[in-house]
Amino acid sequence: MAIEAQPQMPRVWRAETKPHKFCPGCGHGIILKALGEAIDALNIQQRAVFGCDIGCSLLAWDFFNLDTIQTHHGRTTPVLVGLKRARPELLAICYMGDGGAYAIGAQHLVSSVSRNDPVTIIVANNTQYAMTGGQMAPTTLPGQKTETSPYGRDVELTGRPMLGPELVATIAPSGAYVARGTVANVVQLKNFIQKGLSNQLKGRGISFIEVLSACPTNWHTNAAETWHFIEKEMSKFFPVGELRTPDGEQRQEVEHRGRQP
Amino acid sequence: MSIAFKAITTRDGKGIFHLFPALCKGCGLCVEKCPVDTIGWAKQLGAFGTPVVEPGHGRPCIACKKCQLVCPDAAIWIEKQAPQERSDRLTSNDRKSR
Amino acid sequence: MGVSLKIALAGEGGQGVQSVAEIISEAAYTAGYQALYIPNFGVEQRGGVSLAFVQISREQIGAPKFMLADVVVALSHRAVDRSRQYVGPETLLIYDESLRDEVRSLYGTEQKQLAIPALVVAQQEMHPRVFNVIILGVLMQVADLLERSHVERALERRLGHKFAQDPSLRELNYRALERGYQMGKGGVAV
Amino acid sequence: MVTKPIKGEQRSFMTGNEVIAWAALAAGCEFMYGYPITPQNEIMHYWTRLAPKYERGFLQTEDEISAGFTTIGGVLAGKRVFTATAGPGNVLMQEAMAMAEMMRLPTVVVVTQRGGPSTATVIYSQQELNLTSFGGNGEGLRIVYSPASHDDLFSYTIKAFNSAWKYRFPTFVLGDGYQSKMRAPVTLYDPEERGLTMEPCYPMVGLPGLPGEEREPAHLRNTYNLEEELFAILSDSIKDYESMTPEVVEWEATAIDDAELLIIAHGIVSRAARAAVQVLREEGLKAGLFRPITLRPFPVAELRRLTGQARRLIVVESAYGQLEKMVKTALYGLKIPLRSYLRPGMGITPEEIVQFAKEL
Repeated sequence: MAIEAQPQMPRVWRAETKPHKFCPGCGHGIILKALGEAIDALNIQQRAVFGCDIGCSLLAWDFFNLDTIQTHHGRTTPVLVGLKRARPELLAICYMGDGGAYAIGAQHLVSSVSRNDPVTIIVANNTQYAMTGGQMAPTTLPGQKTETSPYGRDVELTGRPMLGPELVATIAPSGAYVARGTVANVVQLKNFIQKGLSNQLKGRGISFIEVLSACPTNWHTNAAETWHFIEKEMSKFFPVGELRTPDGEQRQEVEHRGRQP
Repeated sequence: MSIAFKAITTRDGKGIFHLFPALCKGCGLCVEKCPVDTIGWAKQLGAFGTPVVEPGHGRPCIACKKCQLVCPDAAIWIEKQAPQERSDRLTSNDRKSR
Repeated sequence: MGVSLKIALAGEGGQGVQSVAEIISEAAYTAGYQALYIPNFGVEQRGGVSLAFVQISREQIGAPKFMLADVVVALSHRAVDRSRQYVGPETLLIYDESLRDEVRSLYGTEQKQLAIPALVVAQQEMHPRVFNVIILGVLMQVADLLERSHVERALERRLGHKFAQDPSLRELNYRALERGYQMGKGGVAV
Repeated sequence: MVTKPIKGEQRSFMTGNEVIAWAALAAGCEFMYGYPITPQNEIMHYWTRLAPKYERGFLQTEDEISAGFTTIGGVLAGKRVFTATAGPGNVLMQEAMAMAEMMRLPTVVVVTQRGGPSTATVIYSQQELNLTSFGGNGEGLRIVYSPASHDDLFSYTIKAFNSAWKYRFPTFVLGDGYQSKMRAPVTLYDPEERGLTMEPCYPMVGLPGLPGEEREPAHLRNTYNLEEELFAILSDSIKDYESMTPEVVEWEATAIDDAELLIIAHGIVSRAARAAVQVLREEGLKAGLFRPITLRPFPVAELRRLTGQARRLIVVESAYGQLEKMVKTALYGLKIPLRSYLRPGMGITPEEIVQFAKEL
């Protein structure tokens, strides 16, 4: 029996490249598991093209049994947008970190959202630049220590944590799906990602899912502290839930307008 | 799946706990998420030469699968054990009181 | 003049310098010449002097711009000054009569010159907007390189869509062209 | 297959930017990605007017970084696609082109050089030779064509697609603002009617068959963990580049057989140089012209061979020694005096070259 038991990896995971290259306790593994299950559930392995960025996300370049393109910093979005424009029948999944999405690639994100490009963007938010050794990112929490904010992030000098999904939800045209999930709630996360991919399948518009993720290596946290940071610290600044759903378009639009000064 | 992973299988409470040492990096996320504290460190070493996890350190497994869900490496598979096959609760309690 | 002609046209934006250059080069092209036209298109194109360089030749044309022109056409105060670098000892300078003083003070009387009262004629006899077509006629008469039919065909191609909207414009433009040819006849041979 | 825009041969009188748009159409290019910058803009203007009539696509991106990377996306999708840029836009686009170089992606970029550095002028220069040939953090494994006329613009834009897809190196048509904006005669044609077969394009992702089961998934990356890994990959690319070179290099020689004074110029400056050679010959000076058409790879062997009996060399360019550097590298060891007429950001006329040559 012991010989027969096999890991319950999503079908689309590539077993040959496991264990994957991410650090112990890294949130990427959890997000990519949720993504893999969503791909399995929608049965889109044949059509999906996975793009990853520079930064830790690049370690996923051989993660899936999916055609995969590892791109440049923050450029995953334009590469897959270019692909999708040329081959609309493909399903484009852009996977990147908060640095790629909100700093160096922010212009691509904003423009892609405003064009309502039919791609699915998944952003792992771990509050810092991980691959480069833990520098401050747009998402770093106030007071959080990083290699470039060694005394804690001073919001007076460096701003407050960037709210990606809120930004996207504000500027996205109708048809967009926007949500923020967390690796602490995998069932919900898979559901969000699946809804995002469905949105692309239905050709309604862009889908954007930020995921509160874990980086024990650069956070210097043990497992208990990791969960505490995600569930108690990050959630103070980054509320989890759906921000835009095409199904609730009317209501959302009204609320949206209501927020205008 | 063209490659096979070897499992360490432990029956505990309502669950059959399959742990794949070749995948387990010993991050401990599952340890903290277990509602019955049954997961703890084993002597066996895993993918990165760090201890892997095993059940039997707390109250019996309730097969909620939270550990499996949060494992970033798909190193845990929980099967629900049929009622008649469940392991002896006392054994688990004994361990806890040890 | 042989079978090679270098023309530099200079005027204010809106005076129609580029249209004239386009019509001439297109006419030369349809007449079987090698032709090349390039506008000066710096940031200056907004609010600066508008310059156009046209070359017509039987031979292959080298660089798109040139140091000295065979003919320089200057249509405004600023254009007289701006086009000076293209005027050599052999260059014919065609300018609107209203600019005589500027031209005299810059070039003296040695330069081959042709002053044309195009502005006045356009204003009094036709419409200020056909000022450039009068200049086109003058230039084509003086250059004596292209048949009138080629010039008219190029004019139609450039302005045909406007003529279609307002047929009276066609008559006006042809009258301006004819007037230009007449005024050119009194001019200096290039 | 997309609808053919040109049947037979069409003589036309138009701007270079329009020629490029027609060339891309004639080549069967299916998509253009672009971002506005002078003097390239009218390529997009013509393309966006013509493209829908021939079932081609266009995407205006948020910047040249994106234009470069969306072009890469189109290439990966297996489409014949291109973009166009100039000056500061070319600087931004180098990031994507470095990735294309690493991943051997057949991108096609038309560069319409303007003055530099930075914003400089929107008019003209030959100052983007270094950038286009060697931009990016790599070795400059690119193909760079330097057209000199509207007919060249048409032919080499078509050829750029073929060379890119045949050899899989990023390919550039290095034009300039003058060529973009000037109106001149051109003959447009359908490449297939001239017996030119367009190199087939093929998708690199989104292939048939279930990845991982019916076929290996395409795992395309531009990152490597080990220096040995990278070195092996680059060595392969360099080998490919060098073996392709004799097939790809193009040059043009005028009045070269008995030339004692050899003028070397590329692009539109070569036209002025050719006119200058004619004048110098009429005046009894044995002048000749060597015009590299490919600047990468550079026709090194051909230049060395043709430099043979020359007693003097003159490099003429609208840049401060960018071509000169390539020429000197190519002619390393030869003891022929070389003088250069360098006019960064300035147009060059035949008269200037004649004067410079006579003063030597």
